[in-house]
Amino acid sequence: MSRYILRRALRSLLTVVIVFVAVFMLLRLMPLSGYFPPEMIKEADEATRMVYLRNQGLLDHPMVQLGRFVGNMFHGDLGRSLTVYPKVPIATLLKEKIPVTAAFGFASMLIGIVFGVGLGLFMVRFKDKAGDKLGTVFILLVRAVPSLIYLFFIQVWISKWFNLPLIFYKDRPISWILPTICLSLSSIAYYALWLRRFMVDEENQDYVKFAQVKGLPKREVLKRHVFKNAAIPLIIYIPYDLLMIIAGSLVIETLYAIPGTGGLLTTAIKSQDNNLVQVIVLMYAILSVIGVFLGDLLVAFVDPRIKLTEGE
Amino acid sequence: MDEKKKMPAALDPLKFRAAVYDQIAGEDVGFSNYSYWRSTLRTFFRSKAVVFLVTAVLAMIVMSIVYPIVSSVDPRAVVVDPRQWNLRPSMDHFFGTDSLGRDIWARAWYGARNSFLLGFAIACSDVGFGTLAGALWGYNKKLDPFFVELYNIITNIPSTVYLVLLAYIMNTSYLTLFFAMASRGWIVEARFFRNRILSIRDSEYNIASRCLGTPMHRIAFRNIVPHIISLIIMEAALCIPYSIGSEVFMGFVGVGLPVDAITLGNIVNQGRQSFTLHPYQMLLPTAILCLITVAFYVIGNKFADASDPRNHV
Amino acid sequence: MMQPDEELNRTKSRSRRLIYALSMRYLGIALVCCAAAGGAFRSRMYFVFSLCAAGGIFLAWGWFSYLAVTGLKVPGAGSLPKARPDVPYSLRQKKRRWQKPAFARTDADFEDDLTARTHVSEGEFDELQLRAVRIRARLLCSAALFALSLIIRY
Amino acid sequence: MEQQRKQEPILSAKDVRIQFNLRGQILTAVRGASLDLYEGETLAIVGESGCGKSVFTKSFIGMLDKNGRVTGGSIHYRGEELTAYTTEQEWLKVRGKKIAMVFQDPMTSLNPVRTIGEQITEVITWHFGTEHEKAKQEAIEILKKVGISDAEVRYRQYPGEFSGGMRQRVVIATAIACRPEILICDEPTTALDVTVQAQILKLIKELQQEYHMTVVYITHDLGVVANVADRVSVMYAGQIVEHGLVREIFHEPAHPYTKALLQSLPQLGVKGHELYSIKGTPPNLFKEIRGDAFAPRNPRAMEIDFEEEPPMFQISETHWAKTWLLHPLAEGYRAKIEAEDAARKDKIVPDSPFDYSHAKKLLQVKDLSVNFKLGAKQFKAVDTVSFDIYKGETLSLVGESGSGKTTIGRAIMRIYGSNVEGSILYEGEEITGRLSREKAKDLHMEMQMIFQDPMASLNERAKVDYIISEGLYNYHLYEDEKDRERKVVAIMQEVGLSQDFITRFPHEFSGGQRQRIGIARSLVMGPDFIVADEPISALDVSIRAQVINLLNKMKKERNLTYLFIAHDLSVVRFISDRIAVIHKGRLVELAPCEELFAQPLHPYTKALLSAVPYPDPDVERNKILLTYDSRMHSYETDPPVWTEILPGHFILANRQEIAIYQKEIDDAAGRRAE
Repeated sequence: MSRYILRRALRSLLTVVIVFVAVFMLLRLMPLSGYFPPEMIKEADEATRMVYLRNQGLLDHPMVQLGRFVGNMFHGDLGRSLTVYPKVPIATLLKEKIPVTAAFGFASMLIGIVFGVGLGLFMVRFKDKAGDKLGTVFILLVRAVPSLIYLFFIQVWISKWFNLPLIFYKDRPISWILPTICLSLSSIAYYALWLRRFMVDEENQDYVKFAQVKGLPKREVLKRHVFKNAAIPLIIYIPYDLLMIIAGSLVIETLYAIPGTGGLLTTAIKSQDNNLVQVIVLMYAILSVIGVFLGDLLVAFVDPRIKLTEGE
Repeated sequence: MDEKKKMPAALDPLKFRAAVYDQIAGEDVGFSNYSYWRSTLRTFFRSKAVVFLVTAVLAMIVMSIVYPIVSSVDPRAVVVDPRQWNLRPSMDHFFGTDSLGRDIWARAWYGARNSFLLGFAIACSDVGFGTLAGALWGYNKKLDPFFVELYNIITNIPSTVYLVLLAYIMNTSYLTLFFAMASRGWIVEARFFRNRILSIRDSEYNIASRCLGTPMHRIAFRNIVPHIISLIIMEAALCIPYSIGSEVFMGFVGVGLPVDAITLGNIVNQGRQSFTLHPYQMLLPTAILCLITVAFYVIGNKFADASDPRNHV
Repeated sequence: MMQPDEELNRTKSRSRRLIYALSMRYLGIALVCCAAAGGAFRSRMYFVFSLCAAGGIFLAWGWFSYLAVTGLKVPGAGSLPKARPDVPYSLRQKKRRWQKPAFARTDADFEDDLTARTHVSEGEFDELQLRAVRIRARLLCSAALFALSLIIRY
Repeated sequence: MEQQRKQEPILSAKDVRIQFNLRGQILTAVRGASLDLYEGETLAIVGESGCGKSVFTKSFIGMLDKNGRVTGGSIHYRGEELTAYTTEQEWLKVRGKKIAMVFQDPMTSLNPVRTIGEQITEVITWHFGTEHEKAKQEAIEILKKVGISDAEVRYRQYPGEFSGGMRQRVVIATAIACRPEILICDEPTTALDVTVQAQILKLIKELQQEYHMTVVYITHDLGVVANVADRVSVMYAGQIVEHGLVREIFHEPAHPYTKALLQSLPQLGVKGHELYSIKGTPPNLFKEIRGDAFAPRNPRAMEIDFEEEPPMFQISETHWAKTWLLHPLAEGYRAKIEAEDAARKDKIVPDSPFDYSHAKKLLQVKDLSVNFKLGAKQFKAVDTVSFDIYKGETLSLVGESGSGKTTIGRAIMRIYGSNVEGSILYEGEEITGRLSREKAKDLHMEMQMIFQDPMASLNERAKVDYIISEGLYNYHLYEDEKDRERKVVAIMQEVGLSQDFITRFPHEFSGGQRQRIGIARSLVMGPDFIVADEPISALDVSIRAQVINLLNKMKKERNLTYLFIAHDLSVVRFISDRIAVIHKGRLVELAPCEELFAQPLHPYTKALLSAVPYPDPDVERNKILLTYDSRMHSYETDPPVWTEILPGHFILANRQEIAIYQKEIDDAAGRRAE
């Protein structure tokens, strides 16, 4: 079993490297104008710009630049932001912002799983009755309606009913509640919908009928057998979801003015700060790959079938 | 099947006796007498389109040779005074002037000459090497595996790879362009001629000649050469438009000849940049370019039909 | 009847030829795009950079199709839509083909005994072999692109 | 098959006219042909090349060339009017699904750059939408059914890697893969050997039973028609001139063209006498044809035939013919003609056989073998063959393609220089190996060759004048230009070509005329010995008779000796004095003509005789098809020897087999004695 995991880990490491290289090479195609600090942009003549680029090493061969970037990375130096936070080393920038977004993300995911699964079970339990219909309406609302609209209403009304602060303050935890709830709405809807559909499909599987024939009541069968099988695909998805948290949600972070990494990428692109864009894009790419592979590894633990069919 | 009612009314019973039988009427095949080359040309020039195209092409070739010698206009001369730039076509500048004041009419003909030269060179190299290699390949079986392997290696590389790489590795000049385009064509040409030569060599009329004791040189000139010549002309006629076409494509992709070289490709590409403001700068050279390529293409195909004796009706 | 090992190395040699053909085809397309990009910005540097980018893309593409073959399901990556089969060759009405210049001709234009030795069609391989061939072709093409980007000076 | 008259025909074509415009001129390939096709029957359409039979059937599935279109008449198929179809989509409902077609040249329906497996699977997935894997299994199944060995491996090969017969089987596989209701076979076996042809005809018959298809055969070989057809339609110059049941057409032909076709068959000819041959060539379809199209070529046509086009007369319930002879007014004339024919038939007595007692040996071949190098391995085309040819006889060499018969002919003509072993004596002198220029010149004047394919045996780019006198040019056998021209004109007169053809090109002549030019070319040097390499197999039935008569006339007038190479035993019977059968490079049997037919000994000869289609339905229907498998001999221990088992009857057998044959001969002799 450990040999299998080792091989899987190695392969995911190799995938991370390959994605890193591919994305880095693509980023070399960014327009050159994005490499100049604000004061350089005004100077028109071509010569000085070229000289600047040359000694920045941006004209070297992409492979050389890749080597240099990796070298610096190991020393913790991810380069400096040019226009968004002039001269600020990107590493420190990230150290500040990531924990904030992570905290929110983690909280909303927990709520999402607990309430999502609960809602899903509730809807399956009262299939085609009032409860189920209510749940479907909620899911429909959250998934179909663009998030900006219902988040805006939440911010205006709910904050008035429970007089919760509109803006996020680092020190007052009371102001964290509203953004977390907004963030968790979409994951609740996702988990509920997915679980309901899976449970409904599984219901008419043979092993469920067989269990009922054995005399177990329907509720018991649903809980013990069907839910356990539903867990596997769910688990695959969680690590991927977990890592997407760091990407943060652009909408909520702008609405509640949370200094997270949500809007960082878009502002970087708008103000043409290539260094910053480069690091963020690389981060997203690596995180998504790790997410997929973590899910893959988790499955190995949970799904008995994988253990038997050793390797691919 | 009730054919009965279609019976003609009054049938003259006299008709039902033996008619005089003349052997020749049955034998008559109804064709006349032409030499091979005369009937090929006759069928070739029968269609009016071909006549028009051939005259147009000849006129352009003559013009592109004569004009550079005769005319005093220097196609590279950049006019300093901006009023001369982007002039509309007028009496003294038939095609007007481009963004640097150079006369497009002159440039078009210099360009046509260079493009023709390039096209002929590539056609000759392809058809020339192709025939030689094809003959070698066709005549002795031992070379077969070698040529097949060579064919596989060369033809699997798309021609764009040749063009782009050679243009970037060696700096772009007429030679690199020629080598890029000619390096691939000859082996396919060789396979084409190999098939034809093989089918001629094993055909029964060739063996009949050997049975009659015909010496080798007469077999070559009477049995093989007449077949090969019409093929060579056809292949050459088709090669030229294609080479000019790829030169334009190379220019478009940016790996073509250096900007100052005057070829139809470069002129068209330069015209393309200021197309919105001065469409004529691109349209007129393109018209010439299209006329040349289309003409040669149609000529090549029509000649292929004309040289096939079955069409000499 | 061909012995198994003789048949095995026949498929191996033919798949090697198909890998070569496919990678060259990919290379052709990649080069045209890079050249167009280079041409658009009038700079050879941009051409070299886009060569590297293309190399990266093919590397990732080849690697992920390898992972897909070995059973990794990437959430959200749906499978390619199945191409609608067109009319079988034997039922098509054969058009009169215009003569093409020799070097524009492909194997389809030559109906001679060499076709079996100069052409490898994808129908020869079953699904798994074909995917393996495509993976190797993409990785080969990516290696070629990186190599080219090193050769070309700017 | 007779009982389904009452049923409605599934496909009926009425007065169909098809026209092509070739470079401005209108060619009417089909001038009002009509045809009815009944469920489950086999219809054969017989006619010479150029009579429009394949164009007519191609219009059933919309596969006419681009410049051809149906300009008149109607084709009803299952209530649908096919002539109204214009778009490809409409045709694709019928083409392949309901009506499938097998073409003569398999290469037109097989894509050279895709494996044959792919091409069958694509038809199956296209029609039935089966997914790829299952369709692949089905394709391999069908390949096995059409008799292709080790189908799994062949599945991945290309059409180019298949032999003619195998390629035709693949095409049949693609055709039946769509389970069509009607299968049209356009000369499916013309390019194949006799034994392979017999197998393919048997295969199609089996498939017809299994898939209960209706099959339409298009062929010019009356033997094949007798073998397969229930009903026959005879087509001439774009019209169906006669149609009826197969026995009616073969035993009571009504139309003069059908009678002429049957009479000109060498199989039915009487040795030594001139075959009836249809003079002239099929009419030029560019011009409008008045009256009966066959009239100009029919010596006994009536004047009415030149003026009015005859309607279709009914002879019996199923037998119709389009000729004025059936008109009541022509009663007397018809009786007179039939009486003449009957009289002519029984007054002919067969010629006396060639008397070998004091004939002189012209050519002796001893242990001749020819081997070629195909890449690395040696390939022995001819393996220790020895036989003699006497002056003035016609020895036929019969075998399938690839059996080495042509190689022997060309080895005698000294075309294969280095790779020939063994000795060939011409009038006692050795002619293999190097010869002095003088000796070579004499040999070229003594020995000449005639070729098979009239289209390929003449140089397209040279005039008839140069072609015929090429031999004269080589050895300057003429005093001056005038004398050369005189010689050429004389020889053309002799082979029946008019003088003003001298300045024309080969493509201006028909198949028969081109073959006569080839003969003139070889005779102009005044040779004594002629190697005729399958001179008639590429010709139409009526033209064949002309060439055979010409060869016989030349033999009598110039006292020639022939080595006649052919692959069709029945045709050769009429011409040859002795027949040698060859298989895979080895002579297996050599005997006087009638003795070989009466008492074939070697199993391969028996198989060959059984496979040859004989143009008579009664004979064909109760003939059992023997197949020969060379592995049945055990030659490792007891090698075969070329022995003379009876005077003049040689056979290749080892001691054990000779004993068997000896017993066979004694039993036959015993039976004859009772």
